[in-house]
Amino acid sequence: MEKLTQLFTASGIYNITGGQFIMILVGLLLLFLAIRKNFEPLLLVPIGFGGIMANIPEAGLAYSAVENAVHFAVPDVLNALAGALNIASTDPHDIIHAYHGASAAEHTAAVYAAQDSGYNNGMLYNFYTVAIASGAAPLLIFMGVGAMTDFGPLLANPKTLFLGAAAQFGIFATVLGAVGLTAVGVMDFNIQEAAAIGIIGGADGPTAIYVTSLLAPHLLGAIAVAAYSYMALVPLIQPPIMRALTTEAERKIAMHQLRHVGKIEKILFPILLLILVALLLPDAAPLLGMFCFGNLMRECGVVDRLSDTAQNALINIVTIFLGLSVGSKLSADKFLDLQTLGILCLGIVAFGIGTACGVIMAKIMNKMAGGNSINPLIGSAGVSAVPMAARVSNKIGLESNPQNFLLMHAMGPNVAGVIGSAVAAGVMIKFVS
Amino acid sequence: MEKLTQLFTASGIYNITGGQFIMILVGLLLLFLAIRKNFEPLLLVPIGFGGIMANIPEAGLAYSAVENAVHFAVPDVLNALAGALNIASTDPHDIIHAYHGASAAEHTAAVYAAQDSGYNNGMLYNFYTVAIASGAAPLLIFMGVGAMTDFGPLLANPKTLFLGAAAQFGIFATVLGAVGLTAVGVMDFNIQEAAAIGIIGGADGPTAIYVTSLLAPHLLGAIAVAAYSYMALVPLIQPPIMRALTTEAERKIAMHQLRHVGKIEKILFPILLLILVALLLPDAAPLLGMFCFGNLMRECGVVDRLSDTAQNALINIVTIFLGLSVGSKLSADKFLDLQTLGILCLGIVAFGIGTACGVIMAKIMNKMAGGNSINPLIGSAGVSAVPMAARVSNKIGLESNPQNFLLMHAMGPNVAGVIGSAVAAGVMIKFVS
Amino acid sequence: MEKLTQLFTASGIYNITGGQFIMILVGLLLLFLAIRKNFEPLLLVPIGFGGIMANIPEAGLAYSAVENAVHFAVPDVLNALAGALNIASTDPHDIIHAYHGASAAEHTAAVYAAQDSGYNNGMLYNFYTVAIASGAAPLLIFMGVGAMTDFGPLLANPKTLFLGAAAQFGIFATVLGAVGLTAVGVMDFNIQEAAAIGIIGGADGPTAIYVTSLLAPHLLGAIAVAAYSYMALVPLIQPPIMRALTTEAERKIAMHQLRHVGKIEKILFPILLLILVALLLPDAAPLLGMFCFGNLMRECGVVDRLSDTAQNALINIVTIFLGLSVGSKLSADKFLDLQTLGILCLGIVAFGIGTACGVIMAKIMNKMAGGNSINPLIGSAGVSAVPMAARVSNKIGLESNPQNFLLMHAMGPNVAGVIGSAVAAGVMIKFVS
Amino acid sequence: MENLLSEGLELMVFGMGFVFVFLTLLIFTTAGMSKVVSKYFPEAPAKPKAKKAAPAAATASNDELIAVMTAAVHKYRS
Amino acid sequence: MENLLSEGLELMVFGMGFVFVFLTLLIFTTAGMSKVVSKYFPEAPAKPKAKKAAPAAATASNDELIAVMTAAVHKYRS
Amino acid sequence: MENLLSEGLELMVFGMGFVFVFLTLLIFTTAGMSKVVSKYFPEAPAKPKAKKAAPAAATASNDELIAVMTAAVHKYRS
Ligand code: NA
Ligand code: NA
Ligand code: NA
Repeated sequence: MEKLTQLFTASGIYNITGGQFIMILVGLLLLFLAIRKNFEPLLLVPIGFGGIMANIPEAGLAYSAVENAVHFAVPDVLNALAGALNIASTDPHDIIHAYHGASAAEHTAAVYAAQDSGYNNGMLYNFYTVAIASGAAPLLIFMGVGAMTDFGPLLANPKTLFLGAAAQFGIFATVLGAVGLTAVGVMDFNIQEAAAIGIIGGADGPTAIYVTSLLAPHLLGAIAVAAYSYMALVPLIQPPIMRALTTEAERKIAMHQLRHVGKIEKILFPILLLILVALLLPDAAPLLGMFCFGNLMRECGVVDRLSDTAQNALINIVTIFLGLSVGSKLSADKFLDLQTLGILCLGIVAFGIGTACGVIMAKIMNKMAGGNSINPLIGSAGVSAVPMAARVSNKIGLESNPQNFLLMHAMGPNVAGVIGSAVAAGVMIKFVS
Repeated sequence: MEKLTQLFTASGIYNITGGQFIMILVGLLLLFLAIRKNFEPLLLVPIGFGGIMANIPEAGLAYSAVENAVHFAVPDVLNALAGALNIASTDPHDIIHAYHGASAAEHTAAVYAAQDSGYNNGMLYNFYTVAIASGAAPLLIFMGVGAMTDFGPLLANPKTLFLGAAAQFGIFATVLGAVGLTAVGVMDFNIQEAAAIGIIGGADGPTAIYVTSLLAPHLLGAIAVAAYSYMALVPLIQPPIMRALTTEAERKIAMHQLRHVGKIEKILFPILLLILVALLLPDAAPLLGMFCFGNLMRECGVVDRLSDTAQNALINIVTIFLGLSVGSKLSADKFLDLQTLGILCLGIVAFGIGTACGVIMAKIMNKMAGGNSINPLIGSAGVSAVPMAARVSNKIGLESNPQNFLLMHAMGPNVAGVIGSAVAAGVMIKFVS
Repeated sequence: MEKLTQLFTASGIYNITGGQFIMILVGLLLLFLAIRKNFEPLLLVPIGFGGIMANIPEAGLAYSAVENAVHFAVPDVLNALAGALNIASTDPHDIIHAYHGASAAEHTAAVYAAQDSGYNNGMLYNFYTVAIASGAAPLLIFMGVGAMTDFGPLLANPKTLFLGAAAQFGIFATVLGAVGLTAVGVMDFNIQEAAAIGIIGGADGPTAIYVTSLLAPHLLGAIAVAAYSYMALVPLIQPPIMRALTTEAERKIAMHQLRHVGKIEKILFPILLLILVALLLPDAAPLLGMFCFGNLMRECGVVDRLSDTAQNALINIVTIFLGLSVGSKLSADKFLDLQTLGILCLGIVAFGIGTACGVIMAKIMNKMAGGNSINPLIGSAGVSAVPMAARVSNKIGLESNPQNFLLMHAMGPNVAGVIGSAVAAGVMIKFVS
Repeated sequence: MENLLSEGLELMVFGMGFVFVFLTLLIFTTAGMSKVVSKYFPEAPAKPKAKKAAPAAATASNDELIAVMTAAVHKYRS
Repeated sequence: MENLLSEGLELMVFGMGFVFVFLTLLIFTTAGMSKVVSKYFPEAPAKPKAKKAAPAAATASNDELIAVMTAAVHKYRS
Repeated sequence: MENLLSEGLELMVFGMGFVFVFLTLLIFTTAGMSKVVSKYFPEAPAKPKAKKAAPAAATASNDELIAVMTAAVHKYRS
């Protein structure tokens, strides 16, 4: 009989909190959006599923050994933890607070105390440590993305890099928005958090995760979910902005066919980009270095088996772990917060501003080039969100002129946007970390 | 000349113990069974080979740095280890004993002392730490198995879940057997060890390894070898039991063709199962969570590249490391023991009882359904051992009625058995860990 | 304005050292050789790229947290590090020196001090730790190579193992050369370094990396680059030596077709080799064990999916990380050294001596066999460098006798060379580590 | 010893009990789900065959497909 | 608060400035590189097509190839 | 220095010696194993040819396939 009670008091039904219930629904919503609405399913299926697992009551899959030890609040264990962390209070909240601010030695002591009492890291916490806290997973994804990227359209028309630059304004405007909301007292973000939120506007998943894991890891769940959701919503978010900022005549502009780009140029480009990064912004070196490495493997033509692996087995394996790890940050106590709401609002603003700036820059470039050679619709592709944003440019262009294929022209700013937001990420890591 | 002596006294011939010699023969036997007799070769080839490597004299591949340091028994090193572990004795046995019972801080101190003296973890020990001690490998295999599993037959006839439940009786009866043997003084198992032995009856390799690594890691070698060997022996173990418990008339029963199961049902099933686990048995969440995740990736249809990787590259890589890691537990001092003999005996009893209970439950269900709609032969498939057990049901069915194809009908209880033993595993982890 | 200065003083242009500049050029040279000249591109592309990344000023990608902390030389941090390492001086050089000689506990204390001050391991440093310092990457590559190796030609003519033995003389002669140069005062190598340099003559990349990571990790960059470069240069290095040591008549010798080798022999060979290693040289067990394991997976025919993964996804993933990790050892302060020049010179001497000894041994064997049955050209293949060296034997053979196909005959000594250098590696690890 | 035996017995009773309760609940929820799905989201019956062809075609983009096919034809013709 | 706002503003100015400077430099170096390459290392124009066919055939094993092609035929026939 | 040189020399003598001893033993065990295998477990010689026949049959059906595919490619290209 005692065992029956034990089983029941340890069950999810008995222990589930309102927050966990809501977060399980959020996880189900993400799965629905991914599976039925095709919202970036490669990431949102693992994130949504990981989010549900993170909120299974009492399982503690998303918690460290110390957090799990504190959760069960056995007095002896709390005493041991308080001793390890050099605090007098044995209140669970105080211990968690001290744990998060602990020195490396105190942190280790607390982990030892928890392990000696029989508590272990949850599975998702381990995945997070290996995949994201180490920085490895977003960098490996970036390597794979590099191996999948064709810089041909960009090399054929390097001026489109300006569009990739302009669209990053969304990032910095959002940072300003976040600190502004804090200044007027609506929200409470510090500069690191503001910078991490801004990067949503970069429309680039791995960059957002990498920057957030460095600057504001506690916001990772909300920022990653916002970044991937809005990337999936690009076909809904961008068109009204694009139509509002362009005239029918501009949308009709047909662009010249791009010149053929040779193999040698494609091989030299990632090396050139790496050297420029090395000389100007070392803080962007991990992100852009791995991106260039992937691209060089693709283009050099002598390591095809490595390039294939980077584009397939390796990126798939890393994506599974990355998604589950991000999901681990959807535990109720970390996600259900006014900040999350603020992040979701600011994120979509960032996307909008980025899109608008890209289009406006394209209009300016078109004016300067005589007014009839650059279709401003390709500007919106500068936010990245490869290749969705380029397809949107193409689609809106076709609506105005059924003979006008903008896809390849929009791929230039599209990949430029990836470089642009990685550079912006480097600047932010440099200044606010 | 001195170097020659040094070379000889460090050679395997000079140092091999009787136990190592026997274990190398055991490793060769496992390779023979795997390669010639096709006994679960994917696991038994790496396990057998790892077992041989673990018993290479003086190489210490399966030992930790501390164990290797103790093995060479240099007095200064023993002193340092005794100091690190806070014991007075410098007897190697005492040090190893203290090491296994050490607190996390003492453990680290001992590792530091060993490293400072130039000793390192063996290769297989490192593989074990990363693959099994972390819990990762069995969970990833379970994810891959989930991605390979078609729940269609189960969904078409959910009642067969009862068969998967009944067959788990083998697990618990074996636990009782193990404690019974201990009570009468034949063996000496504690409740954790008994539970780990029982799980052999689950006929599910990754579940057995996961539970054993949590409850009784020192028995891992014997339990994993028993689990995979008996799974391979299913075509020999099950038929006599099945024939003994059924009448010719029962074996002739033809079953109706299963209804078609839609995509939506297949997508919802893993989600439903996860939520039920979350609400009722959080301790089964890692195992069944990863299983459901793999299955959702398979069925949702939008992440085929992740599902392919989970079923191929990832599960293959993990299998290699899992097998070698299990092999590391076949070192003579850990395997050659009366307990191993007890485990092998109890394991086959567990299989037999599970099979019998599955068949009996199927007979009861058939009686309750009118006596002519459920062929009791599909009950034996409830032990899992996917898909071997289902094939055995089909084969015995064909013997009695050449027109009767039971394979798809047996797949339902077969995959139900996987769920059933994972649930049983959760209960055991909850109660005895 | 202050931020602008900050950005500039942190940029690569402002901080680049002459050494870093040269090393970036070296990295570009390696990329050029790999991509245009096809020098072992699978390794030299990642090594070259990793080398460039390792030399990005201020990024510290190849440095540990402690090295990064010392680099920025903040007085408080230096104080903390000196305290952790129990030294009085806070001079950066002294701290780094103490760090490299620290006990495990001091090492951890220094890492904690660096982390508490906000410094982290560079990305490439982490890759190095996981891939090479753990020993895993070269062993996994060796497993993959084993899975790609066909021992058929060797089994058809086991005598060719003598050629694989003779060619290892290059290794030991080079060790002698290195200590000789030290004795006369030209260079300064200790016995560990000399042994690691000698292994270049083994013409086997993973063996060289494995041995060097154990005996002289600070030389890893130079040794790996030398090993892979010279392996790529085999078609230039070997022919003149082969021609000088053989007569036209000898080069014309046609060899009998090799007998067919059965499946059972191929399965038993890796097991036999493993047992011989176990009995005679446990120190070669990790290398040859993994090699035999890969080969057994290939030949046994029942684990093809594991063998495929070992030959493709897994070896490719490991190669990427291995290459980048080796590249991390190309940082200017570790590579630009008189020692590197010495290593490059000794390495090519090692190749030459190995080739010569192989050919001479083949001549002797031919004489003893009657003078007309063994073409001495196959002796040079004994250095390994699979399959390049065998192709060179074939090519030179065809020049003298257009009907004479030596390729399969040279594959025997070629794979024998792999075994031979692994055995030599084991002896060196035994005696000098 | 007594204690160990009773522990084992208890584990058996509660373990098997729980396994049956859990799987029974799973039967009911699964059956319920299937009923709801077949009622509110019935599947078009003809699709499956058409579907099988589609994914293979969908994964390879058209351009790639043409390249592969052309290559194949070349290979087997030559 | 003041301070936070000015930090944000500063980040915006320097961030966007740097992004533009960096990408402008990239435009110039890329354009320069392309010019040098097309002048000193012009490409033979006919090659690429022939090359593309070969690797595609080699990488796809026959079985896969047949599967893909059959699917393609189905798709384009229906 | 003396010492280092003699260490190197010793390493050479024992190293080469051991390599030769090891590989000589390997030659004998391998040769012995091959003899035992060919005596007690001789391989059926006819098999490999039968295996090779299968793909030939497959290629035959391939021809038909190619005809269909070529048509498809033509259709899609035009
Ligand atoms: Na972007
Ligand atoms: Na089972
Ligand atoms: Na060699």
